[in-house]
Amino acid sequence: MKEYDKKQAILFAIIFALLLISPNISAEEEGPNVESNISAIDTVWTLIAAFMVFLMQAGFALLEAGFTRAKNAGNIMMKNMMDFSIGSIAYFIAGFGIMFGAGTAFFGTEYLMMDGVLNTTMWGTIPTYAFWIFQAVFAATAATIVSGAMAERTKFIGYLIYSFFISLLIYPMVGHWIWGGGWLTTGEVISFLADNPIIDFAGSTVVHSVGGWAALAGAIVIGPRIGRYGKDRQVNAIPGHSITFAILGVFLLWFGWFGFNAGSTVAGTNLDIATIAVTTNLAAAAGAIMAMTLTWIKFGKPDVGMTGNGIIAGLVAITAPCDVVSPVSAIMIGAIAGALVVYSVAFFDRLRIDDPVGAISAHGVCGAFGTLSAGLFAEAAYSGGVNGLFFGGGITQLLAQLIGVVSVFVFVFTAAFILFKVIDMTVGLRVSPEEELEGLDLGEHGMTAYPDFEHVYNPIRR
Amino acid sequence: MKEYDKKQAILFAIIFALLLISPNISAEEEGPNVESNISAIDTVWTLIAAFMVFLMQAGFALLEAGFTRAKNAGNIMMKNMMDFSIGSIAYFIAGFGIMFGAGTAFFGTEYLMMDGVLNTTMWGTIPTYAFWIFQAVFAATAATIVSGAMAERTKFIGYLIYSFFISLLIYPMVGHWIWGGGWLTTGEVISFLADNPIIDFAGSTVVHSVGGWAALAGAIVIGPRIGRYGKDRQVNAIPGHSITFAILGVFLLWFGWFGFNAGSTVAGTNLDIATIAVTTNLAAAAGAIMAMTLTWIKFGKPDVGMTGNGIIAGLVAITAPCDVVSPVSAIMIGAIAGALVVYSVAFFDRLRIDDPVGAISAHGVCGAFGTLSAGLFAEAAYSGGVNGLFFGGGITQLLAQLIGVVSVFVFVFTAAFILFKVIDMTVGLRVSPEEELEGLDLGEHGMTAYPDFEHVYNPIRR
Amino acid sequence: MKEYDKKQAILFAIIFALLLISPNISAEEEGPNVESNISAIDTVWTLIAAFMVFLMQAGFALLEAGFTRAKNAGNIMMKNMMDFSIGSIAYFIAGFGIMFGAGTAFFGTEYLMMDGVLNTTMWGTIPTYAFWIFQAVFAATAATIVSGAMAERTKFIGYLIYSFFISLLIYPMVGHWIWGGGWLTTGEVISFLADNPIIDFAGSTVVHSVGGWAALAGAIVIGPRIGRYGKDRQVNAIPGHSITFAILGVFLLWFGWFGFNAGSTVAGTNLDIATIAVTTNLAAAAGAIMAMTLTWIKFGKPDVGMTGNGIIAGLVAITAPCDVVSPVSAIMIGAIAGALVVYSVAFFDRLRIDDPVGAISAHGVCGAFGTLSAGLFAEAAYSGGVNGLFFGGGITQLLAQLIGVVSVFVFVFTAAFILFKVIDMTVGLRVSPEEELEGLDLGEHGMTAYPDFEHVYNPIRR
Amino acid sequence: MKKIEAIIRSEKLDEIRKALGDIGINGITISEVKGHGKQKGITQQWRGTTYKVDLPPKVRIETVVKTKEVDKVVTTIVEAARTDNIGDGKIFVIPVDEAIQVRTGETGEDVL
Amino acid sequence: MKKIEAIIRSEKLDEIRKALGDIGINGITISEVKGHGKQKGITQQWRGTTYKVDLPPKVRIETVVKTKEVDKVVTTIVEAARTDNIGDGKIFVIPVDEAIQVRTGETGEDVL
Amino acid sequence: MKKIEAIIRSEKLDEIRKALGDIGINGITISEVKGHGKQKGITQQWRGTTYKVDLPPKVRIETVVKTKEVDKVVTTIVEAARTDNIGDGKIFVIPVDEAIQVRTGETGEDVL
Ligand SMILES: Nc1ncnc2c1ncn2[C@@H]1O[C@H](COP(=O)(O)OP(=O)(O)O)[C@@H](O)[C@H]1O
Ligand SMILES: Nc1ncnc2c1ncn2[C@@H]1O[C@H](COP(=O)(O)OP(=O)(O)O)[C@@H](O)[C@H]1O
Ligand SMILES: Nc1ncnc2c1ncn2[C@@H]1O[C@H](COP(=O)(O)OP(=O)(O)O)[C@@H](O)[C@H]1O
Repeated sequence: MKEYDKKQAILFAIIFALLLISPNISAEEEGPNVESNISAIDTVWTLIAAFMVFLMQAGFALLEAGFTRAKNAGNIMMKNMMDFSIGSIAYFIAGFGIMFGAGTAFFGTEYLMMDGVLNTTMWGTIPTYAFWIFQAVFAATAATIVSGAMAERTKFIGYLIYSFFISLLIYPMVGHWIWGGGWLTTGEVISFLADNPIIDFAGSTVVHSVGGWAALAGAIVIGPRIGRYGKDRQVNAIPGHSITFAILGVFLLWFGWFGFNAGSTVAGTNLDIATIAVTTNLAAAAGAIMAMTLTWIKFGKPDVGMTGNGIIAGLVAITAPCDVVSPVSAIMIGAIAGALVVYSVAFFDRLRIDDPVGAISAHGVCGAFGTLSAGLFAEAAYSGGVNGLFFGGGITQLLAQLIGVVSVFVFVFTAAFILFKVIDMTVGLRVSPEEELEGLDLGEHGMTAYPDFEHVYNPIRR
Repeated sequence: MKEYDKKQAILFAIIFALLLISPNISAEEEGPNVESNISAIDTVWTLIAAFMVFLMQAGFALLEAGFTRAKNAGNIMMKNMMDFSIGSIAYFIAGFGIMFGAGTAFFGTEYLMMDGVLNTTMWGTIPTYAFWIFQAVFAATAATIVSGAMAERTKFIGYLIYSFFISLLIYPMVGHWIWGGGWLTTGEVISFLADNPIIDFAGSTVVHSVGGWAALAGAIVIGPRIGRYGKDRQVNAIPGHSITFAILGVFLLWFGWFGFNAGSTVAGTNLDIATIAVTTNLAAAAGAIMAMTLTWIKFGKPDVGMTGNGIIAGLVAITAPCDVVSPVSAIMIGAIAGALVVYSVAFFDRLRIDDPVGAISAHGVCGAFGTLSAGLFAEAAYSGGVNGLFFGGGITQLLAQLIGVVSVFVFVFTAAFILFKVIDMTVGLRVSPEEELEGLDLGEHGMTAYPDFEHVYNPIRR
Repeated sequence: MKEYDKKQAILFAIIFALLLISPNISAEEEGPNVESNISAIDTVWTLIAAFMVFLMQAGFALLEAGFTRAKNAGNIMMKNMMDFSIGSIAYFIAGFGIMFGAGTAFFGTEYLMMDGVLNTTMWGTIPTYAFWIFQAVFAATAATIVSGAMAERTKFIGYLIYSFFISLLIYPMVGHWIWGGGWLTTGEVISFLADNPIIDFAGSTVVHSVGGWAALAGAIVIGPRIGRYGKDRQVNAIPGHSITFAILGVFLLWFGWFGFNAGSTVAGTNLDIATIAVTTNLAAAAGAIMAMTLTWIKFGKPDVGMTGNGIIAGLVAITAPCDVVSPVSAIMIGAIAGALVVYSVAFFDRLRIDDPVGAISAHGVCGAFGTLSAGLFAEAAYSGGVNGLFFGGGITQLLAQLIGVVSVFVFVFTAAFILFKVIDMTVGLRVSPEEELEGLDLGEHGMTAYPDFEHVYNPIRR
Repeated sequence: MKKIEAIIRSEKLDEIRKALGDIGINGITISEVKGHGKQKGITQQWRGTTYKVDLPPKVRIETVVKTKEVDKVVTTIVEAARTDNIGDGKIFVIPVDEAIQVRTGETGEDVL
Repeated sequence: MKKIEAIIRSEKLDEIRKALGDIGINGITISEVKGHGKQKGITQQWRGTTYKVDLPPKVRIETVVKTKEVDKVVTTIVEAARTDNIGDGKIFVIPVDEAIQVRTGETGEDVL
Repeated sequence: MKKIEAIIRSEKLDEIRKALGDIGINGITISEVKGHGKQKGITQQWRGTTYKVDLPPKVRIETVVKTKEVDKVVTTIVEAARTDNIGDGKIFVIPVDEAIQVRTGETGEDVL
């Protein structure tokens, strides 16, 4: 080996070493390396999580169908297919751009039709398209929540129009505020928020409260189902047609939620995903136990449907703080949510706001509570800095959370209210009383869901 | 440090650098490294995708059961368990070898009982067994498609025999032609194909058309269900017994399809998986919207079951071109498929070919269209070279696609036709009219699916 | 370039090279590297597998609900939600610590409330929390098995208490013996086992037999359902209310089982996961074929429900040996299990032990057989050393397996028997005959599962 | 004693039961039936094929009453069940020879 | 007026309805029943246990007709329902005192 | 001929059928009904709201028998159906003019 060779060799080794040490330079041209594997791991993780979140659509469909009457089951399955389909297209056209595009503090203005994103990445590691599909299934989740609260009386065409606009505009705007670099995480509007950006890891507010408050507006505008409320605070039960479908829906939702929360790292190389899976699971379990216990005490027997709602409540609540709280706190948060949903369902019935599946309570109320709970239970060891009120952090973070909760409520409720009113005044929001009595399957789709079975005429239950 | 040491060090660094740069040498002996991680990522991805595709079996089972009458539900669930079970064994014995083994241009002749594949890999990175399970669930998909088209009248024993042979022979042969290095991607038979191999990324033709055309042969040989067609082109509706099960099936299929298409990279390190997930999703959504709209226009009300078919149609069509077209093209392809399925279902009814779930239309027709669409919509930016007719590539690729579509149709239809005829002439393909009227659950399995419910005698609907 | 520089460069290259070659040193401080990617891959794999196993809860719920009468469906869904919820909390409090904590040969004594495990790892690569969630879903599987065997007559409060204790104590103790470094894999009690530790890769014994033997104790203590057995060995059929739900449950279980077995590597970088997926799948398929064939011969028609049981049997049996046997052996094991379950179900009915879903046979008996089968079919090429009886290894390993099977049976049966007796004598284990006749949905939860459908009074079938 | 069989719209069941309760009729038996008199069928669709369901579901109320109560009961049902549209239903009066109460074995009009 | 109750095979329902329509009988009520006369049960199996369902499902057609039409209606049903096998069913003729049309309140044979 | 309509507890069906078989009654028709006499409803709950299902499900057994057998049949049913609790059910005896066996076209008491 000549000196010349030696020098070359040394040079080579140096370059190579540098290459590996500052890996960002290398990725594209160099073929496989540690960095490209990180990309792959993060992409695989994000995609699988997205697929799991997609399956929540089936969960929502079954929960809603199971909790309502057989005569509307076909309409409910149809709504759940279509809100996802229409939402996907709307989110592709402009929703994603409004949410994640650069723009103003209130909405983004990039990515129309996802133009030019091929071969670009987001957050450094995953392809923009991987991020899109993950966000698209989130958008569809927000949209589908409303379906349940307005079930058994909403005109199908009206529901389609609503679906389009929540996925195109309302959800993306809120998303922009919190996840897209908008005003709730910067100081542009309220400077306090610059130092204390709202924490909403996987979307208790961005997704669930948005869905929940839109559901509230919808349920108010459309009014209760025929026979739901009698005189003098009389609430009549309208039992659902299949508890088996409903609880299968709960299981599918719980399954998908692991993708929803842990997937929100959009990085499998972020090992927080393990802690998030644990907090998510424990909050759901605690929500179930609490809802079961409370219904047992209140009504004398443990209620199956409400226990299912307790699980959803726990999951919704832990969604915001899932990566900033300890597992023990997650149990607390889940349990409180499980209690909240029981009382909240009764509360809205008191107000004669008819929500057949409890969506307003589970997603709106528990979503708000979950967001606040990040300000209460956050612990530096988990959050990487922020402490909540109960862990010596004072009320600073809680305040930020509260600002987020309130502003999202005001915006979404107002926007959805206007949207539903406009739909009502144009194509119409509610089917005729005759159609409602005979079932939307017949009226909207000319079909019956279970033609081989003898049906019972179910009188309103008092 | 002496000169000697220095030399050694340099040598060492060089070797090491070389080792990393030409990574194929290293994998086995060296312990974990970038390459072994690539293997792991690809294997994890391929396996999870395979598991998701497995779940499509449940989707197919529910779709078929939901779209048919309660009196046959047990038989349908049984067929779906057994075609997967028998198919798995048949594909293990020889199917895989016929498909992927070296051999002739028409079939492979290796891998009998998967002998000797332990610790071998395929495509450089994943264990052969990982590839096998991924391919086995694909084979089972092709097999199970036929079940729906022949539902409510096929003798169980005949169905089992069919299952065995499609998984052992028919499907693997077509697979060999397109994915196993057979004549449709080499120039052995038609030299033109050597330069323009057929594009069928995830199997619109290999899987879905094979299933669809076998279904066509089966439906023709077995004839329509009693009462399905009246005089003078009269088509009588035979509504399915549970739209809820059927649409749950659609959701499970959609979920599994992400694994089907994106998983077909058999490599999580191939970041095209993100684009594929997006094109897959958008095509399904567009299929739903188009089928819904068309039924709304044609029949006055949006049809739930047909919208579900529209989703399947979109998914089937995008399967071939999912990695060579843009998301916008995917929307087009899905929409066209959604329209096709509506007209195709009506068309086959005109021909008095009775297909209770629309499998021939959704898988056969839309599979053919999807394969052709790769020749229409391919874009170099996505496909890495090939452009379709609409993107300036002329008709070259379209021609290749057409050759593939036609030859697979001719082979599968003929082979399946013979198979069903032989079954018919030996063990019998169709149950007796009495058994058909009273239901296959009773006749074939001595059971009823829902003994706790009062059933309605459903007269044929006109 | 001066000599000095050269020397530095060489030094640098050496250090760097060493760094990569002995990777254990680097992980924490260095930022992303091969090792951290291994952690990520293993964590992603373990978590996704855990989520899939979670979905088995839905599978168990549907299998049980489908195999029993409509009047108990709500209660069954409720039990399945609650055993997972309560089990999660119990396993969090102390179950995991008893199972995996250091301690005695019989139980561990660490990890109370999972205190202090944040940022720790297990097996070197995955976060302790990732391991916890994977183990928690396993614990819940053992717990839920019992539900089916005691269905349609167990008091809800009694079931909750049982759930808590099996997840807190009984299951974790057995787990400790085999997976937690307890006496069945060390020589502390029987020195023979030090050299021949019992093989139970994914838990045929740890999970399934534990569930199955507890189910046996429960079914004995609680007694058969009213009308199940007549005089003179008369066994009356009590058909389930929905074969569609039941077989959907089977599909979900099969899907989840891929996570159960392959996930048990808790490492995606262990490419054995591919072989495990294959053995798992083939055993299930063989179980189905065998159970179908046998029922066809025995009863004249192939039985749908029992074929579903055959799949479960095959899956349970392959769980222990899934990574030590060849695919061909897996087919054998699955087939034997599929036969076993058919005869075992008949056997327990002969003993008048009433098990509505066949859980004792599928999980207890086939779990024991599966554990033994590792001692029969193990092959060094797969197991990395051990050969079973049929592959020239003699009876050594079989003996170890037998010791495991017997000791777990004795312990679990006794402990569960005592637990159920105590529950029976305190809060009561069985509902009143009136409640049983009218259905537990009404008695325990004040509801009916399908209020929109006309129900048939199903007399006991002879 | 007479058995009054009324075949009515499902939606009217609650109202009729209330009306019967108000005039002191407690014993009733209800079953789901299908049928048609002069009412036309409903058109439905299934995956692209339309068809008529010409046996719309109805509810049948049966109540055995004392002979002297028949008119009152019939009038009450007619009033409660009427919507003046086709499909309102029919009422049939059928003679009953005897009624027996299982619990006590008693017979006669008093057990009703 | 008479009520004709025919308990028949489900598969024969369409045919009978058509036959009744042809002789001008429109008002019918249909319900699902189970029962047995001299017909034997069907043997079924469930996860390894066989059992007899000795109450095969049947359809009951009820039609109230003018007394003078009874024979014609019975003959029509018998012809349409007959397969000459065990399980063909039975027909019962039951006296009806009165029929009332809810929509109009009209009574008598003309409302049928 | 008389038709005996017994509305009984579902759980008692097996016993009654056996008892009827023992005294030689084979032809029966069974249907699912709901109803109430003096029995109170069952309280249920659904996601936090309680309600009364005041139409508990019952089974109706109908058997047309020779007039001279009526008493025996009624007594048999009463004995088998009785639990001495509210909700045991009622039996009605209704005149039947004619019975026809579809398979043979035969009429009269002998076809029962
Ligand atoms: N002659 C009859 N015999 C038996 N049932 C009848 C008769 N006429 C009517 N019904 C029953 O009464 C129901 C309502 O009848 P009706 O109000 O006359 O219908 P429409 O308004 O179409 O004439 C029908 O669905 C049928 O079940
Ligand atoms: N005496 C009877 N009383 C009431 N219902 C009867 C009587 N005899 C027969 N049935 C009803 O008629 C149906 C058919 O009876 P039938 O044709 O006599 O049966 P089989 O052919 O077995 O004798 C039975 O399922 C039953 O519902
Ligand atoms: N007068 C009646 N007319 C018609 N059906 C009746 C009458 N009385 C009772 N029934 C039927 O008999 C069933 C049982 O009645 P019964 O035993 O009297 O109930 P209870 O014990 O509450 O009085 C009721 O559910 C109802 O279907």
